[in-house]
Amino acid sequence: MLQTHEISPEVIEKEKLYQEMGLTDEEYQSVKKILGRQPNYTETGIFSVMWSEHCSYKTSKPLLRKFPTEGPQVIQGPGEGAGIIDIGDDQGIVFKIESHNHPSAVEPYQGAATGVGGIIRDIFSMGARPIASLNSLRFGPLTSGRVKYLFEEVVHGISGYGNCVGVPTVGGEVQFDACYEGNPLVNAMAVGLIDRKDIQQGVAKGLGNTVLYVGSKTGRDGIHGATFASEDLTEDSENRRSNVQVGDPFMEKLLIEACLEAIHCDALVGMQDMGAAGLTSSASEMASKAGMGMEMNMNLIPQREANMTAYEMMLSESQERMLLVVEKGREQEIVDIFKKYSLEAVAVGKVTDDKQFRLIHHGEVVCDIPVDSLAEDAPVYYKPSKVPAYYEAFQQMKTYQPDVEDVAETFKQLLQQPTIASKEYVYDQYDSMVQANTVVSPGSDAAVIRIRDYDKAIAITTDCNSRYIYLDPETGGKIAVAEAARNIYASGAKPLAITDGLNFGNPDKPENFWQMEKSVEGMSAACLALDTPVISGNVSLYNESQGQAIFPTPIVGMVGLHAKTKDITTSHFKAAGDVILMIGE
Amino acid sequence: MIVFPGSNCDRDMYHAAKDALGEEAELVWYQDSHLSGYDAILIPGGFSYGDYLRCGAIASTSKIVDSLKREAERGTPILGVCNGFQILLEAGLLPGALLRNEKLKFICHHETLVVKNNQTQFTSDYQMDEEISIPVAHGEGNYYCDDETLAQLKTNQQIVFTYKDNPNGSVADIAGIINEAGNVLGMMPHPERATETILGSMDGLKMFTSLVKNWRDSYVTNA
Amino acid sequence: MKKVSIHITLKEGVLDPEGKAIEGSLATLGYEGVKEVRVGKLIEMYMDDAVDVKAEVEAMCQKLLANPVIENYTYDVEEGVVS
Amino acid sequence: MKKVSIHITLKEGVLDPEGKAIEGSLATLGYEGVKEVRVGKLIEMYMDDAVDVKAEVEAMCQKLLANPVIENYTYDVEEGVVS
Ligand SMILES: Nc1ncnc2c1ncn2[C@@H]1O[C@H](COP(=O)(O)OP(=O)(O)O)[C@@H](O)[C@H]1O
Repeated sequence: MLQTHEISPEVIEKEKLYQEMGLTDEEYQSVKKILGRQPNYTETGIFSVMWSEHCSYKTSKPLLRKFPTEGPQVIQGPGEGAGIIDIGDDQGIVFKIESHNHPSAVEPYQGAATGVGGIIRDIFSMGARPIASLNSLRFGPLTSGRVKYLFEEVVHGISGYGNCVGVPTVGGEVQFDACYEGNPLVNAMAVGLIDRKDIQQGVAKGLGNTVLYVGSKTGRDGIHGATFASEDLTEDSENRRSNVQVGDPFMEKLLIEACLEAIHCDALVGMQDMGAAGLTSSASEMASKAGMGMEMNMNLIPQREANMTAYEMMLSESQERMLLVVEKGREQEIVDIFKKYSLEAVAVGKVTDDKQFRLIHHGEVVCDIPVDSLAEDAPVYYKPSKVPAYYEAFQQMKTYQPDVEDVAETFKQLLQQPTIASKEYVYDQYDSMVQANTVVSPGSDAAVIRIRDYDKAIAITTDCNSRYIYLDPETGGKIAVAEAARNIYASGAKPLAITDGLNFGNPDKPENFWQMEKSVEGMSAACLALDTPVISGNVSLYNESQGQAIFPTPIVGMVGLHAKTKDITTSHFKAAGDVILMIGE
Repeated sequence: MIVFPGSNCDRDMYHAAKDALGEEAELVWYQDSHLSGYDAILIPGGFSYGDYLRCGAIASTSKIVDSLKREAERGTPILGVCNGFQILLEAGLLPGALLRNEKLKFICHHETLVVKNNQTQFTSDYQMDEEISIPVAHGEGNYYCDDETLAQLKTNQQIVFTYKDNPNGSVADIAGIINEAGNVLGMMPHPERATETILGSMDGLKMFTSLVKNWRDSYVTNA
Repeated sequence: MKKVSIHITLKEGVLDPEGKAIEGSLATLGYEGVKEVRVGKLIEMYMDDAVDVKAEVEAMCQKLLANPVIENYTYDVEEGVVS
Repeated sequence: MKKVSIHITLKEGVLDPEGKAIEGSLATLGYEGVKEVRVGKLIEMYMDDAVDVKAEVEAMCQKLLANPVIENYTYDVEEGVVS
């Protein structure tokens, strides 16, 4: 039996192996208390991913609470896969941003591609048809060969995936700065259109209902705890093997169509994508949200590789997978929908009422955890914060007034800066027009997508000038939101709400935490002033290389509404002789 | 309109026919192998089978392509756009092949096309040598054929559209060709994305109006 | 099992921009002695021993794996492989 | 001249969606005995006889031709070829 090779609960505790999985001593002790015993290997892995920053927001939660999240335009605020705003006519716009920084630094093409795939799944798992993507990218200076490679491959990956799934990539931003040299940022935002009646929830309701697994098979992708795996890793197998996640946009396209067909079948109870922490987070969150439990048989999980352990399956980050809960006895109706698209929907478990998260592998119980403890009992940390010395020094400086002698020359030099120069190289590689709704393509201020069959449109933008935020996080945070709003207004739309992608360094350093705190405060103030609540977002911490943090980079993705398509405006000059006005201070 | 797994311009094509043109249209899933009874067959763009192996290759082996070939034989007008063009080539309904764009990058923007043959049932509403603005969006649109085939295409006036500024390296600037019988047209640019003013160009609409007009002339007027 | 490796290459006369780009990058990296880089595909698969490999592989290449307008193919078979 | 053929394949465990799609299509076409289709790249090039082929090819693969994070490579050399 495979499980017998696994490291025993006693050894995990004695040798503190949980630390290598990411749990602190205190966290391990709380796990022991919750279970009333030592967690086994699989359980330790499950707690460590669910209590990671990525899934639990244990460090950022106290900050996120500061964001305004309500307003009459908000249909769904933070808490589900993505947020939803009201655009009238019983329609909603679903959107969210997500980072894929570290995967992109290792394998830029696949890292960026799977980032796009992941955020698009967040959108259609809500029941919405994805109608646009954007991306916000940060790299080191293009003078380095490695940076050039990263830049080209990230763009190539976004285009490879986005074009193939048929979602137009309509906007984004790229900034180059030395602080990103070792740690590029790749944030992707996706936007969907939904009829309010179609809104899905990721819930596992109804005792005895069936849990269906759909999409790609589970491989060992993205499992970093491989050092513990039961098999002996020789150097040779290390060489032959890779844990990098590879995206399959064709599979995703089939999933989009099949899932959007499945939501019209009332046998479907709940649906969620397997994002970070894959099967673990989707299954446990669905059960916890419904106030139920779940039992899954790991032998039934579709597997790409031989001899996978429960630990590996639960922690795998294989892409293009969905988890569905379906009314007992009506599985076939859903299975048939997926079959049409040559996709297999496999029953892997059932909803229980004991609020336990239970996994069976080879007839043995390999995990038995109170499900709420995974989703809700994660610790919350209030990190110390401290004003950085650089900031205090800056406050002492006199305002600098540049002395420009040759305005034309300076202007040309500015335009040559990669950060300022045209980004046509990037967006020409994106299919920005598929779906035939793109009214304003990349190159203007905000992208504009018309809503077919109605005389209305939405405007979308992503913005963040991280230099401003570094210099003064609070003011910089306000500027980021205000800039996004100006872009929306400049396209003729009224701003409705934002999603935020918070990219920072190590929060354990009080100076970094201070930057987070202040920028969130600044953003919140601007959101309140502009009536653009935060409806979704993502946090990416530990963006550092060689101990040096990136500039704080909280990206704002904003959506606005054109009540009439005649209001749509573009930023280019239209005709010789037109009057140019400058407004503002 | 035939929908293959991975087609993604199917709805765009559908709306162009239905909304912009005002005709009846139907999406036909590739597993429904019946194609008879339609007045024209459109094959939309996208990434059938993820463009794996070669664009259009896997789709071209599906059963529905057998009925497509029968319809081509019978003279039914068939228009393949982008991936649809790739499928027609792979199925042998048009001569030549498509290679990766010369600069190896996907390109997406409006291109100026020149109408090189306005005597076809797809292009009769255009003027000869008319310049039209139609979006391209492809990574493998670099048309290739050997010299002999090219000579034939020229002799038979099978080159229907050329690029004014060749964006992808296509032989003889070819953007679209028609078969010898004149009922199967394939092109890389997307006329269905240029059928409404709000989308920036109406220049693609005439392909659809030509098609309808010619169909009416031959079937309704003469009947 | 038999392991079949199919090599698909572009015909002579068909331009290979990817090969050219690689050749250019190699030259930039200082590999000057490299010429005529061409990029093709390698398709590997396992087949049951019972299958008539030659007939099947030829047919698969003709029907699907290679496009005779632009590509040639060759293949090797390794017998007695444990997949 | 020497002719070098470099085979670049995906590492074990890396998902190969293209191989999977081809396998599915072959099955639909009736080739049922085919398993584990994987797609790689074949890069062919000619090199001057003077060059230390082994050292150069290794270096080129590491630096440019293969992505060691997800790919493996092997190569054969044919000597005395007239390009
Ligand atoms: N910076 C943030 N601001 C507001 N909401 C956030 C932020 N980060 C995450 N959220 C919200 O927390 C919830 C969980 O986020 P996440 O775990 O990233 O979602 P999922 O795993 O479903 O993709 C989501 O509703 C998300 O919108």
